Amino acid sequence: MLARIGVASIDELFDEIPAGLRSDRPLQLPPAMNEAAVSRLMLERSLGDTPLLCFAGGGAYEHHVPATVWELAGRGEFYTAYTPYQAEASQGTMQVIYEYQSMMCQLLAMEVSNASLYDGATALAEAILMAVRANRRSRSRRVLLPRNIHPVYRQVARTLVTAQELELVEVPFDPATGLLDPQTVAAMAGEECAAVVIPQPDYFGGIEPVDELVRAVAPSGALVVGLVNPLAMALLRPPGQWGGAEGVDIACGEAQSLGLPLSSGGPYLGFLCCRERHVRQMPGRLVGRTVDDEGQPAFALTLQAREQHIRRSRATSNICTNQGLMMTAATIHMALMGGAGLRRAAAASHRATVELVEALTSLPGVEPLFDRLFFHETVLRLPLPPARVLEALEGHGILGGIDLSRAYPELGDALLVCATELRTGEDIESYRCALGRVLEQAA
Amino acid sequence: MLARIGVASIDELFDEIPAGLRSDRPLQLPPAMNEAAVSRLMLERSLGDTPLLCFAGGGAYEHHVPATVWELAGRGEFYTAYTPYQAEASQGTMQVIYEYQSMMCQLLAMEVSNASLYDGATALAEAILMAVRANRRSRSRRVLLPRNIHPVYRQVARTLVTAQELELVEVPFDPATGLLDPQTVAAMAGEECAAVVIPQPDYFGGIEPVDELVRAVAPSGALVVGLVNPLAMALLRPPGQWGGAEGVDIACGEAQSLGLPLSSGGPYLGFLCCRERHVRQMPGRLVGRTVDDEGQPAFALTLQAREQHIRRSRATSNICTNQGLMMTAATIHMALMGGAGLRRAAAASHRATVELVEALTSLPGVEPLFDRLFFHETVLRLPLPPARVLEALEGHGILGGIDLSRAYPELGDALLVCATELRTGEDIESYRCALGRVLEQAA
Amino acid sequence: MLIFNHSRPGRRTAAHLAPEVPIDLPAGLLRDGDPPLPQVSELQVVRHYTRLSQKNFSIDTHFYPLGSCTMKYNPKVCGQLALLPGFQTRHPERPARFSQGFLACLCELQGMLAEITGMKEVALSPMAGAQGELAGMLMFRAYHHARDDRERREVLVPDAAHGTNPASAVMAGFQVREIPTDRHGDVDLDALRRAVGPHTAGIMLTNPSTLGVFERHIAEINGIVHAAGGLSYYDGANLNAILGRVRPGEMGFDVMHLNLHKTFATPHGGGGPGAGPVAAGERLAPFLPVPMVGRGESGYDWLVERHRPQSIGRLTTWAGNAAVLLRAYVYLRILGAEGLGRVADHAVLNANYLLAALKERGFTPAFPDRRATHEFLITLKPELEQTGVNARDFAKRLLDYGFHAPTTYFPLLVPECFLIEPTETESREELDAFAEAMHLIRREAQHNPEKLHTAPHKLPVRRVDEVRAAREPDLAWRPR
Amino acid sequence: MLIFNHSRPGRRTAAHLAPEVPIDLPAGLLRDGDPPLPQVSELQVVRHYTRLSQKNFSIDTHFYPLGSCTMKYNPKVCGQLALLPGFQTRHPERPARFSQGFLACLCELQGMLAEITGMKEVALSPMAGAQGELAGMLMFRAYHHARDDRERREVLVPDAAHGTNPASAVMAGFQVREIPTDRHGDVDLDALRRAVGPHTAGIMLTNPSTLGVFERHIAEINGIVHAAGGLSYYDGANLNAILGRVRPGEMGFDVMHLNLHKTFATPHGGGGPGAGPVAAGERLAPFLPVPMVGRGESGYDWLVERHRPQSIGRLTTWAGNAAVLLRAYVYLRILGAEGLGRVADHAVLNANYLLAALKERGFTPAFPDRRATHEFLITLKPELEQTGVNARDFAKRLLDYGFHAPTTYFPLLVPECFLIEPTETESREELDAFAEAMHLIRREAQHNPEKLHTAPHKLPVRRVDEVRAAREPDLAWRPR
Ligand SMILES: Cc1ncc(COP(=O)(O)O)c(C=O)c1O
Ligand SMILES: Cc1ncc(COP(=O)(O)O)c(C=O)c1O
Repeated sequence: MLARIGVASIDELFDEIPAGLRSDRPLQLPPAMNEAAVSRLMLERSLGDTPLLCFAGGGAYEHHVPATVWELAGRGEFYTAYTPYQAEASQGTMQVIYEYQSMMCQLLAMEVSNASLYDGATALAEAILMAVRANRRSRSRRVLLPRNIHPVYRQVARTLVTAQELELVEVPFDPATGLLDPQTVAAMAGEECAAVVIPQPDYFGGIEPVDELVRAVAPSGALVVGLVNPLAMALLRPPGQWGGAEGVDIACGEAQSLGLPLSSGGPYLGFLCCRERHVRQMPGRLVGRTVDDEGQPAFALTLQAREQHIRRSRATSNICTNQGLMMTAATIHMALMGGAGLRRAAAASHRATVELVEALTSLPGVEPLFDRLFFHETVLRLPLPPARVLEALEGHGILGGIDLSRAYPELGDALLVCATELRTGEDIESYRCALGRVLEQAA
Repeated sequence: MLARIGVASIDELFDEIPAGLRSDRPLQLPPAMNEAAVSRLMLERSLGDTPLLCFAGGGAYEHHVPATVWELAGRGEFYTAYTPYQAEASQGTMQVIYEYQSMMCQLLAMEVSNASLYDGATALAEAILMAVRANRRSRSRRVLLPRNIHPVYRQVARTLVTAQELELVEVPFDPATGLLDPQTVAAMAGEECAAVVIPQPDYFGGIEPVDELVRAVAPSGALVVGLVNPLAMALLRPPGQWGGAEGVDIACGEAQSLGLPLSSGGPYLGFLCCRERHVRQMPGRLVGRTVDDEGQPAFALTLQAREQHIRRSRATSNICTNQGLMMTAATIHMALMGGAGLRRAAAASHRATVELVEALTSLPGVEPLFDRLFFHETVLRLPLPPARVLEALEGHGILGGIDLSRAYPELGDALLVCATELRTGEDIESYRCALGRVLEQAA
Repeated sequence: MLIFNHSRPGRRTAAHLAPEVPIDLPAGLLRDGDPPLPQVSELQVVRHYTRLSQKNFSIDTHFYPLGSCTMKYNPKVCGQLALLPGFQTRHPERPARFSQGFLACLCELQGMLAEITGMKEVALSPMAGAQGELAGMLMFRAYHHARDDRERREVLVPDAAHGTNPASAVMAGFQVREIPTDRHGDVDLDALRRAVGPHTAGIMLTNPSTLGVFERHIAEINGIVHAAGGLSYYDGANLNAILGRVRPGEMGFDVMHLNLHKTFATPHGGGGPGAGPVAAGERLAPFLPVPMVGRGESGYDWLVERHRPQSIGRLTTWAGNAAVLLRAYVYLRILGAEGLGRVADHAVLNANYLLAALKERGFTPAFPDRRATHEFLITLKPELEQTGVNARDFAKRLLDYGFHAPTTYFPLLVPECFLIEPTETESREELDAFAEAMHLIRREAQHNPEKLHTAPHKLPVRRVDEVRAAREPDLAWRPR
Repeated sequence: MLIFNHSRPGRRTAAHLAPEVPIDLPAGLLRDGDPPLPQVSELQVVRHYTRLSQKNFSIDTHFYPLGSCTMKYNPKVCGQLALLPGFQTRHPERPARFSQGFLACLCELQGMLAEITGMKEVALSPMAGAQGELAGMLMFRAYHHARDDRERREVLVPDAAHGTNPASAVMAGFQVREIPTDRHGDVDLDALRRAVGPHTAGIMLTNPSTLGVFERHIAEINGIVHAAGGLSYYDGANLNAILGRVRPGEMGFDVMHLNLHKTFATPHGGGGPGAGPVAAGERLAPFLPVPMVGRGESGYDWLVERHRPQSIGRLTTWAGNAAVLLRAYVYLRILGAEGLGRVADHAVLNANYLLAALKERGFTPAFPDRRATHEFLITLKPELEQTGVNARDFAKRLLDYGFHAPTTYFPLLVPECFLIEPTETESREELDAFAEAMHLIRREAQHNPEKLHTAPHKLPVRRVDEVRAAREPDLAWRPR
């Protein structure tokens, strides 16, 4: 091959690199291992940490994922293809995206969905940026962001939007219920404001009065961004129907609960839906149904003038690579589960959490922190600092939830607990026993 | 659908079943579980038993299987297809079979390979039946079967061939070496005999003097059946070359070591190769290369007149369903590893076993039972009954080998140990330490 | 292009190589150089076999109504759980007390299959249906020999039987005597009566028979054979049709096999593997092959020769195709009794529906007065006579329409036949589409028969020359 | 046919349903009925998506020389190990002391990437290249603000840059100023000198540039920008070309990102996911995003805001695309330093070889006097002028020949261009076949241009009407 190129050595192919730039020492990396050795290493690393029975949620949920989902999503033709820029050679991926867009619209009762964003936190940030662009009329750069949204989502939103000189204003929650108060929201939205974010459920698992909240925002002219758990929307009223037929302007969130494993936090799947009238402010990819030269149905990337590869510095976002494979898995998951399957998983998760709360609050000193309905997680007050309790529970093989005392010092010794449809009565009983023992030993 | 058929109920579709035959009670089975619940059950069952570091062989070996093997063999198009009876719709499977046949011929230096048999034991039985058919000239129904072949293989052969009134005559091994003695074999073959089975390596891991053995059989006119570990044949001289260019008539065995997981003993992969002149006595499927109507290369099942679906009671065997998927995996495995990869895995396994023997025989009372070369397993004499030692080793997380005292009482406290290329120096050291402790405690 | 054609000397993937080690063996024992296998990159392997896979029809891609084969969809979860690392890495010589989870599954599977078949005991080890049959025939033999009845050398097999039946009987040392089928598709009872005698070891009966109908004279058949001192074997490969409706043990059969790779969630793998457990009633249970699994005080354990002294012995090195058995176990736990009943109901419903749809379109059932079971036979003799287009041409043309062909020219009794088994997992829309394709092909046969004689036209290859394959066998690539 | 078209009311797979439970929530909160998702069987899902997958070109099936995308083959083992159950079932809130195996991988990966880039520290969390860029731009901003230098509002971006560069700079609140390329494909230094000033926050440089050449003035560029008080960012998406040859940190860059989904074993997934770790030198390291991983006395632990007070903060909810990071870790352990060097050597060898093969066949390099790096540009302007067949037609016709098209019409500076990146994992035979196909297509262009204007002809669809897609957007199926 060198002869055909007309060089004597591979080194010669690098002759345009100025001498002064070349690295003067070889890379210092661990020596190469063969596949067998690295397999053993990784197996040991993955098994080194004892398994824990999971009662933690907080944005990442252990649901059942049918075996079929990843057997199909894991096909080489899906996961070793590129972004479908070459339409004719990518009809498989494109149709999957179109079906994903369609299913998300059905699930959330929205009109348009993009083909994915990185994760829930960045989807929220993009939704906020989009809302401000879409509400140019209001000329405001203020956005209301409730305090009962995932604390890291709020941090990510801040990191991503403040450079563009948006102002994020925190909306307090009612300390008795953990919920947003429509009157407070109405008042805050009343002062010049481009958009309001409304979660469902909120970070504490609470079911928000979304109808009242949407109606409270309406007079201000601010756009409404719904931040939702899409699985919950199989049971609860979807954002497209909040506050009347009109619903929210934008819906966004994290779709990990639609067929993605916990996987230490990623890759997950950010989603973003909107009303048709806002589509030109949508970030990310869109696939449209069209025809080919012979009039047969075909799919194509479309409205690309919003995107960085066409619009460069005037694009709606810098996103390019997204979460395509996760979107594929979620599409297959939704198709397999159907509406009934998702609804039942949601309902069973709710039910398990009701039972969990009953079981745990039967212990002395453990009580619900908020008085309101919840979806599949909620906050308990403990008689001890949650960090201590969680550490002791881990000794019993239980991941007992999420300590809220750092993110929400005002809540005291608060623990966020979650049970999905996978938590059986026995699991809940194990948790109750372990917690009982932990509290006794501490007493 | 019922209306179109013209019945009122599904029950009516069963109306031809005479009333007296119908079952009068519903099936008593455990209640249906959903996928999530059965997944949890199976995970618990699969994890319930502590993992053991494996030094057992005896016909099933823990080798590394590249991740690619099963990612490809596990594609739905391979594993949900039927036997390729409909040629045009099965070219994928057929070409894989043709490539498998070719690779087995290359590896074993044989001329023809079938498309698989159930496992090593039944492959041996089929090879014996085939040899007797192929050696009709000899008119003998006596076959020499060495005692240093896997004891269960011998049992299976007995179960399968004695009904057809073949006589299996046991050939003793030399107690000092565990090997066959060419002179003994020559003498036994000399008395009227249709075929002789020669193992390489033998059940004890010993490397047999195959050239001498083949030459010893030659004068008798008996056919030679080589029973081999195909991975060993990447290092040792293959059966097609034993005793000169001519080699054996039939080669058979178990190909689990070509990319198949241990999987509790199955499904594995029986293989059978032969000389061209014996092909019409071959049991099992064969694929041939041919052309289609346009003269393009194509593949087809061929010489089917040997098989039960054509020949019925006069078929060479009753085999129908075989081990197609395992054959696919083995083909991919051989392609990935190449000759060099297989040879190196074989060589490293040999090396590891040499080190294992050195390490273990450094302990007092542990010594090699046989004086001869071995491939990747061998027999040690222990100072205690192997059953006791093995049980104690399991407490240290080690599967220490196979107790030979039941199958070969004449060997005393004999243990068959094996190390593949996956056993590291540390693994071997763990075994040595554990065995040291076990022996001390017993002393 | 063969994988060998991609080979270039020295090409290899380092990650697949164990370290090079010194070899202390004498050169005379070693082979000359590496075996001449392909030398290709991992990418070449992936691309080659991925593309090959795409040339196949399969359940995951096509409707596959191959009669007698039960090409149904098997839930993916069954395979996934059978391959859990704890099962997959288990060495077969691992002792029972460290294998309780695995043995529990096998033991419960034995019990569930006994319940389903109405038999007393089940042995799981046979690795396919044919091996199950062989086990059954060896059990016939062992039973008669145990009673010192050595003259029973003949096994009766209906002429419609699957080829494995006579072949298995012969492997077990019997002679085979064919029993004809009457014109309704049932066994000819008079012929059977004439055939039995003191030489009769027993009968092998497939039900539903390969003609796609339920054998209506089972009680009489078993009566005749038993009265003659023979035993009766039930070929249970077609169990899909009778689950929860009849139990062979209750119908008087002595022993049977099941094909787990048809009824119980193992896809066919392009040829296998399968599993063919044998189930036996009171009389024959002691002769079942070992190993089996039992449950004692210290947990589950293997039952071997010393526990079952009358056993015919071993057919497999270990417990048979273990992963296939685990699949079946998962499948049964998912379905439960009700789900299993639905399998049979829908298998039979789909077959009868498709038969009705084809009849409406003028196709000719082989047994017009019979119900379909899980499958049915049509004959294309009228089409052949009218257009010159035969069953083979129809079959090849169906491929162009995106359907795998039904089983053709089997059983041999019916000319130009299609044995069609839609299975319970196909949708009504798929059945309608198939019937419609048959109709369109017949139209083509009338107007353009040539197109059918040369079909298929849209597959990776045109019609394959099988005659040449047999006349000039090219069975392996060889380096030039 | 959409999956929705297979839907029939009430069709479902029981095994996927959680038990029906009573719901204690007020009806007003609940949605009316189940969401209208498809109601299909598992088989229908399997067949539908299996068939869809077969409509894709992919690395596993086709040569995919898409410039700027590094469509190389990634060892299957990387994915398999990243998905080991212990990793896959780990909840992200699981505490560090129970996650030592996972954190060890991340910590070592940080170290290896720092070594490869010649940077001081690495943060792994950005979820794609664009997010890495954004992190880098936010770090520019944080650095200048930390020095109370608030007037630096401008980021310089060469005109050949990938679209994400200007878009990321804008998202970080900067204005973008384009710097032209000179006719040899290097940055125009005079223009750069004119552009810098007290308003300059820094420059974003892609190297090798998207023109497929190594930027020869890196030392001067960094000198000019740094002298003006600006910072320099290295877009490391094309790292495949320089591994082991140069290190951006040693070349004077302050911060950079890497695309793990190009260079480090994550296939592109039909659009993602990826990972875009950021690596920073001395000056900018304190500003890296959190979380990072550190190793202390009690083992590995997360480094968060309180450990890294100057951090720009969080870009991700947890540690980013963890499974992608594990893939990269496995890949690096398999390759080691030598293997990584081979990656770059063969990527560059293959590109130069293919360029030579195309030149021999008369195709026109965009920069004839330059070496190819891991990719190169040709222009089909002569072919367009001679035959009326444009780059798009060539691209579509390549699909018929079984090759994915190179990147077309990018970068915008070169007319009718193909950006061709063969990658290190393709064989010489594949490169020869591609060059030959290009040659044959040019011949077709001369004799039958119409065939090319209407290509592709052998794909699941003919040429797709993208104009209509944009003019009449149909973005979601709706029930009628
Ligand atoms: C009726 C019948 N009996 C027996 C068999 C033989 O089973 P196997 O192929 O598993 O050996 C089959 C299937 O092939 C069959 O359809
Ligand atoms: C040169 C260059 N920079 C940046 C990017 C953006 O990376 P990503 O798509 O991961 O956001 C890409 C690739 O798409 C690229 O090629």
